[in-house]
Amino acid sequence: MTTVDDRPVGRADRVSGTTELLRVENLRVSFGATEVVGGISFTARPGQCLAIVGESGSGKSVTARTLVGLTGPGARVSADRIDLAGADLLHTTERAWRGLRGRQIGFVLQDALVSLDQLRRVGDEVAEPLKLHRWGNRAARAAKAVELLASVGVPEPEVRAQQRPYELSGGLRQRALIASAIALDPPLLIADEPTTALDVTVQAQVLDLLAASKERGTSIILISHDLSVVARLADEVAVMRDGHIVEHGPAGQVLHDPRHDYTRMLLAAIPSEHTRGTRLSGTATTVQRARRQVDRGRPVLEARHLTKVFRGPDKVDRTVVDDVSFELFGGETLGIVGESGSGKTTTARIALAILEATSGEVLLRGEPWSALSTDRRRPLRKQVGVVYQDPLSSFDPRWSVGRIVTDALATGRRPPSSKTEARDRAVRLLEQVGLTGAHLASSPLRLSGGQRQRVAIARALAPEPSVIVCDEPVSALDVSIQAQVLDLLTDLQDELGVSYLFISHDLGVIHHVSDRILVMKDGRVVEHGTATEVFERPRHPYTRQLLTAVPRLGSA
Amino acid sequence: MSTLTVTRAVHLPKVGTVLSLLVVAFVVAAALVPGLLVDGSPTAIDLKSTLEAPSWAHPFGTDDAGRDLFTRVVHGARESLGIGLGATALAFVIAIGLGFTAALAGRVVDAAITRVLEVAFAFPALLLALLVIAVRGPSLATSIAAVGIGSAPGYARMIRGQVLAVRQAGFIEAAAALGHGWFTVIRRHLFPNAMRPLVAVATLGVGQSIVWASALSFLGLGVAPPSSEWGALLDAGRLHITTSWWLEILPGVVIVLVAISVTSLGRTLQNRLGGAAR
Amino acid sequence: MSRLRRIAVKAVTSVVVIVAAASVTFFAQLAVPGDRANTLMNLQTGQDKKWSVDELAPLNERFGFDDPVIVQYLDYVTGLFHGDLGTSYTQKRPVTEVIGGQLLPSLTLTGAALLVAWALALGITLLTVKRGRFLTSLGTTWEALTASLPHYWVGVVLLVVFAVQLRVFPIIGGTSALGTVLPVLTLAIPLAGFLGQVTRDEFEQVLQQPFVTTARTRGMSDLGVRVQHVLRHAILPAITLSGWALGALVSGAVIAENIFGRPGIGQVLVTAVNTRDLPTVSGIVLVVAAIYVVANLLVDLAYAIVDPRLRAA
Amino acid sequence: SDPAAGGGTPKAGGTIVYGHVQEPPCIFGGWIQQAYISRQVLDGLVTLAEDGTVKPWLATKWAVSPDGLKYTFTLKDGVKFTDGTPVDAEAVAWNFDYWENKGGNSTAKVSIDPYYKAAKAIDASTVEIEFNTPFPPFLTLATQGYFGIQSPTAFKSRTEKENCEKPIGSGGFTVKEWKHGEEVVLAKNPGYTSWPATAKHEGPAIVDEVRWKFVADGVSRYASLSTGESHVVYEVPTVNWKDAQSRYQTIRYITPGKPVSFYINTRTGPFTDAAVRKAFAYGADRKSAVEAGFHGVIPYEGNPAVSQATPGYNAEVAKAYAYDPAKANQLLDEAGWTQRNADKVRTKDGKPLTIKLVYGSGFIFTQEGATVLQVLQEQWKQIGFDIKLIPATQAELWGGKYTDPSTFDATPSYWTSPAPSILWIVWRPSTTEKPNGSNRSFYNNETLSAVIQQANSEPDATKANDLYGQAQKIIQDDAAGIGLYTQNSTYAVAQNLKNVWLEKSQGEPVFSDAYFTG
Ligand SMILES: Nc1ncnc2c1ncn2[C@@H]1O[C@H](COP(=O)(O)OP(=O)(O)OP(=O)(O)O)[C@@H](O)[C@H]1O
Ligand SMILES: Nc1ncnc2c1ncn2[C@@H]1O[C@H](COP(=O)(O)OP(=O)(O)OP(=O)(O)O)[C@@H](O)[C@H]1O
Ligand SMILES: [Mg+2]
Ligand SMILES: [Mg+2]
Repeated sequence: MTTVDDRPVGRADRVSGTTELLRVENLRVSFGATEVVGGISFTARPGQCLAIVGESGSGKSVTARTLVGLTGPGARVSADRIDLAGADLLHTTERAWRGLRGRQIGFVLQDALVSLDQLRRVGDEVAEPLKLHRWGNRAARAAKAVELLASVGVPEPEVRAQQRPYELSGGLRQRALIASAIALDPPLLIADEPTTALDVTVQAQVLDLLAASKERGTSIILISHDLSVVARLADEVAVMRDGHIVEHGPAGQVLHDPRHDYTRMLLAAIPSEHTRGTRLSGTATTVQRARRQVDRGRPVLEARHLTKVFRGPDKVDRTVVDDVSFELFGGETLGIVGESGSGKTTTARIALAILEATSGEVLLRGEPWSALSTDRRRPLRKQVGVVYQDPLSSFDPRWSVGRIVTDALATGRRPPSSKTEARDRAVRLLEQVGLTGAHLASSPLRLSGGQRQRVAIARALAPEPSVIVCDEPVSALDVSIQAQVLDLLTDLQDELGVSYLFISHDLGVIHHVSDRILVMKDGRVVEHGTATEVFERPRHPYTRQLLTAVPRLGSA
Repeated sequence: MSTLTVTRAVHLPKVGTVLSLLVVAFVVAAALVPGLLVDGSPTAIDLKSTLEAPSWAHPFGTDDAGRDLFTRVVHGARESLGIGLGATALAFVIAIGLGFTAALAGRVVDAAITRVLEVAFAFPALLLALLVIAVRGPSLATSIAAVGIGSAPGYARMIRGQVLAVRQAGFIEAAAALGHGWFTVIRRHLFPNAMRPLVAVATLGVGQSIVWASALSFLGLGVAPPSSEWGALLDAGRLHITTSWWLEILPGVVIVLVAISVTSLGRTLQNRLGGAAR
Repeated sequence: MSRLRRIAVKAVTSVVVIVAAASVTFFAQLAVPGDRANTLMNLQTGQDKKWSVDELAPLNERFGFDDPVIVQYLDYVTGLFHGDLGTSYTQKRPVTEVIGGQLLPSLTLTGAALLVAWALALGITLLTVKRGRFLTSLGTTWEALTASLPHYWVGVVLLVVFAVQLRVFPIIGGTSALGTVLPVLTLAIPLAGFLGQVTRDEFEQVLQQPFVTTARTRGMSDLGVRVQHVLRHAILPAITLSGWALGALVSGAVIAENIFGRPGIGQVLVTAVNTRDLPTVSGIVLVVAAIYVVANLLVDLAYAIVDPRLRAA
Repeated sequence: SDPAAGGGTPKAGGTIVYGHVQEPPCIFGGWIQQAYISRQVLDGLVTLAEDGTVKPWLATKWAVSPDGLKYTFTLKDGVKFTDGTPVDAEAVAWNFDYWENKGGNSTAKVSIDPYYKAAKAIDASTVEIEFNTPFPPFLTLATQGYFGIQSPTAFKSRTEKENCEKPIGSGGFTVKEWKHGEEVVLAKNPGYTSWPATAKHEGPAIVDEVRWKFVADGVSRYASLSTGESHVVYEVPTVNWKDAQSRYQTIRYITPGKPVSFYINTRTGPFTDAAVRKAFAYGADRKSAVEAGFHGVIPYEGNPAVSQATPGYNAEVAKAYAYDPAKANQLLDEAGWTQRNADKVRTKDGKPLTIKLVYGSGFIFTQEGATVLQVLQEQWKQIGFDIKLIPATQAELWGGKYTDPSTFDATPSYWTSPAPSILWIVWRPSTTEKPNGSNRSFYNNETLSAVIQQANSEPDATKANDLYGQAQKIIQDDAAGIGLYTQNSTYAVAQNLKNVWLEKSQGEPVFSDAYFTG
């Protein structure tokens, strides 16, 4: 049995870039018969950041968890070598692991928003590693927790320490989680998708925080599916795919001069200002498409001074949408961008006439739409389709793909007259979105994320609408799948001339797809203009702030 | 979305599920065609062989009228199971009515029904049973009514919660956005999805109803003799426990076995279907 | 201010619930066929015949059975608001007194049963959730088994084994501490199985929560995780159920009281329904409803202590 | 007499724990459950000896006027109620007035009802009870617990509740405390002077206390004896009787009065035909059924009118209708119930021979009794009766659900009484002017009525019993009732407790002579 020295490695040892803190050789992890990590090797050095990137399911989190001995029940782990500061981690007892976790290795879990115990005070959560490793007395730990919260940039740390996680915003929670991970100043910090759930501005702050930690000599392993996030922090990047590292090298080289096709594909799939009017998926080469026609006549959908006030459980009124107006023309894409909670979804639901506005109205082709009675509106619904962020929850879990699509066909402009016709048209729709008739019988539960979103799009198209409201249609998808779906949407627009009201918090995506853009903040439209105007000559300070916060590959 | 969580760990070992299935199959067979399992009459008396301990001839022994207890247990399955199913069905009919109305008919109605349910909860179930029996007299139908009405409020509250949850689901909004009428949405999406997790709850309810009904019999308020409804057997066996143990213990074991089997099947089902409704 | 208002609203609705429960009982009993005076007369004589109008006249006169129903009801409700639950037809005592004497034993029994059930359920959950195949199936099997046990059967078996055969506990111990053990177990064992199942479900789910993994990544031991993090979350559904369980225990108590010859309102209830002692039945329902309401307030309180999220809402 | 008549070395003091079954709503009243306890607290005027003769108690002697209409009782000197009020003629007269005219005890009232006229104090120690018609059974009836004498002072000065919970008498015990739902604690009356002539010792009770516990569950009740938690238990489950006989002192008391027998509805339904009633009587082996159900402990009673413990019992009558299925079938065939339906039930004009048999479940009929009914049901089925057993709850039965002739065809019940005059209570014709709700066979037979009335007023006991015998024969011959078994009380007494005895008229246990042995 190897004994592991559980004193943190001294500051002096942390000479940036030279010594190895962690060495992993030929790590393999399998669950039952399936191997999810297939022999990977990497090293981590003090004061350096190793980024592991890759698509969902590529084995990033499993790798990370293995490094703290928490791979999961039923996992089989083997490696030629896993050393941490010279100590062998491969043959470590559970007891010894406990000494290492939190002290030698700080770990920031992927699901930041639910990684703190909701029932305990934030301060206690932050101080827990201190307590577990017998650091100081109660009072000292409490003081230290406040200090840690302050150090990760949490405002009013004394107050926050007394609050519970649900009383904190996502960004604050993420920071508290990081504070807890670095409480004992471990030499190695593993951060698994630390920014995924955050708004861009908050994301930037968290990345800065990690960068500061790196400056102090901590070795960071950063895990992300988002290459642009990684670009900001990483010294070295390892690209994972199906449990293998397909490319590994200095950040600048991997991000700007990728060797492997897969890495290239990933990079090409990132939507941004450069990708406007190009395809993101398929081939690595960019193909210029024919520009579609925008009909600037009468707007297809027009919102006039929409305001929505919600009364909260505390009986306080909140104006969630505040005097929002817009026009959407035929064949056009209007992007709405803004932080979480800025009122985007609410606006979309009002536009769909699913939610009644407190004041203001929505016109469809110049005719009343939101003002109609439910019964009068029902026949017009076929003109407005919708694609949601979470396709799965928008499908009745008991229904097959075929039923979902034929049901939508039946509500459309040309309801199918027979079963065979319905079937044929459903198959055609599926083919249009890149699926096949074979998917008719499947349950959406068994489809991949991208396939599900395609079904959702097929359903939206079935009634042959002139407008489709897309509420974060790609936010839940991997970058490569996101690319396919965005391409599909633009292709369909070119082909059918539908208009999109496209909502996203991702500026890259918005920039990529939109003709015109609305920027929302706190329910208000703060900026409004063509994509070029908004991105290149932002007038409102908030827009500028957003734009600077966006992680870019170029910054690496 | 709770209705969409699909996978949950299955608790009972597989063996348990298989055994449960066997027990349930046996009982269902007993209820449908008791003649298949035993050939005598459950009421055939034989005053020459009273109170005989279990033996090959009488696997569960005989009672003080010389009736074969095993035959009686097998023949009692129909009524016991009937009570379990009947009471659960009745409870669900009432509960669906109340639950859906409360969840869908607006704030005022919801508040009213919620209050009614609260009163119903505050009402001891036993008293309800006693009152029903006082009104109708003890019988099979009364037992079903008493147990059914007694368990309805619990289900009603669950259904209400379930409907409210499913109502929030994306697919409900999606269906409305497609232009379907409210009634269609209820019929095609809301109802089936709200009720789906309750299939398991209903299964659990059957087991509990059997136990409950037998408690009524135990208080002497059950089905009229010479029925061999299991609770009635227990009631009859009670005085014998120190002298002829089998008369009390064996029917009890049968009730427990059936209840545990139905319950564990219900839980397995619940785990399969996902999302327990509370 | 709004907090005060909320408490006031809660108090008013509670009173409404309680009075409504008693009123429903009042009318339900009037709906029971058969004549109250006739029942009383038979009760006084131990007969089961039909008495003549003349013979029943004094009783009808005395208890006002001939008055219009609405007058009887208003009399009753007016009494309620003066703290007067009426006088038992049969026992000739105020209902408050009839119930008062029996309330404590019943509360002791149900309260203790609830506590014991909790202790059993928590102990077994902590020891057996996800502790390897053997322990886990032992735990689940035990819970499934006990949750399916009929109260009365448990009672009879406990009585025969522990009181009659082993003589560890008294058979007719009444309200003595030792005599309370078996009745409490009779009620607690099935309830423990039930609470255990609920807690186990939740426990398993919580064990898979990211914050549990987070705690482990800080170096916390398995037991530490279970006790300091998971348990608190896992008991929430069981807390919610406890309010309901207390109501159910009242019904179960009748059976335990019956078997162990223990005083309690359950016994009084059965007798009162049988003898059509309307004020007593309504009174008991009123008291049980009040207990239920109070229990649920306590449950809310306990829930808020364990889960501060509710306090915020 | 000798205080140690029961044997062993007596020990003074101690507490007897007695396990009873049902808890009455009040201690004094007209239900037998009340008589059981009030017997401990209240003394009667007279008591019944083993041989059936009436013996002195509070009354030292009495005389009957030649016309049989006046009874003059001379009271024992110096007896005081436990509240200090003297037990004098005024008090006794007040009690009679209370029972008969103030609704004080409906059972006492119904026993002597049409005959009683008035009671009055002649002087302090002489009381006179006057009757409308001669009624010799009066003395015997007055030995029942319902005729316990209470202190009028206490009664008038206290609340209804106090009178209900703690009646004041001159008996061997006083009610110390009633823990409702659990027990009544009886304390020895140290100043007791008025023991009956039948007492086994003279003087106050030997034990200090009797804890009269209510233990509804038979298993618990009987088992509590074996653990020493109780010393006497009532209603030993018949399955345990043999065991009890081998381990304890046992007492079995056959209750006089109407045994547990079926009232047969002679007004509507199939039983309006006497032949069908007789077929019903022949059609089941009632004797074997009773033996099976009660495990041989409780005797079969073939006489539907009075039990074998009742004076004037006609043993010949009891032998009628011995099990004879052939005879039963023949009777039914003759009566026109010749067809059988798919369930082998006899039919006549297409109507099945269905009998609604209503019985009080749980309180009149225990599980053991229910077994008897099920055995009978099975046997009746063999000869083509379709018997519907209808268990009735106490609430239903007492509420009068099954009083209308349309609601039942047969219903079993009993009525304890030390005198055959019970026949009058039960079989008195029911007329619109004078309805008799107790005549649940709806059997109005003028001859029977005349014979019973004659018997009730016949001063010569032999002649009276002869007439009562005739009445029993009429009932039996017409199958207006069908006998089943005797109502019994069984007791088991711990070996170290002696001299627990049952008074004769109703089988109430007497604890004032009992003592523990060392
Ligand atoms: N405990 C487990 N049991 C079985 N399979 C598992 C387990 N944990 C992970 N896997 C599987 O291992 C593979 C890799 O999972 P992992 O969580 O490492 O992916 P990831 O790269 O972190 O993806 P994401 O970006 O979605 O977080 C997946 O196919 C996953 O289903
Ligand atoms: N039904 C509702 N009742 C009360 N408040 C609501 C309701 N729906 C939304 N809100 C509130 O309105 C605000 C705006 O919500 P909305 O969903 O429109 O934001 P969003 O911009 O779509 O955010 P995200 O990017 O997180 O989806 C939020 O603060 C939300 O809590
Ligand atoms: Mg991951
Ligand atoms: Mg949104």
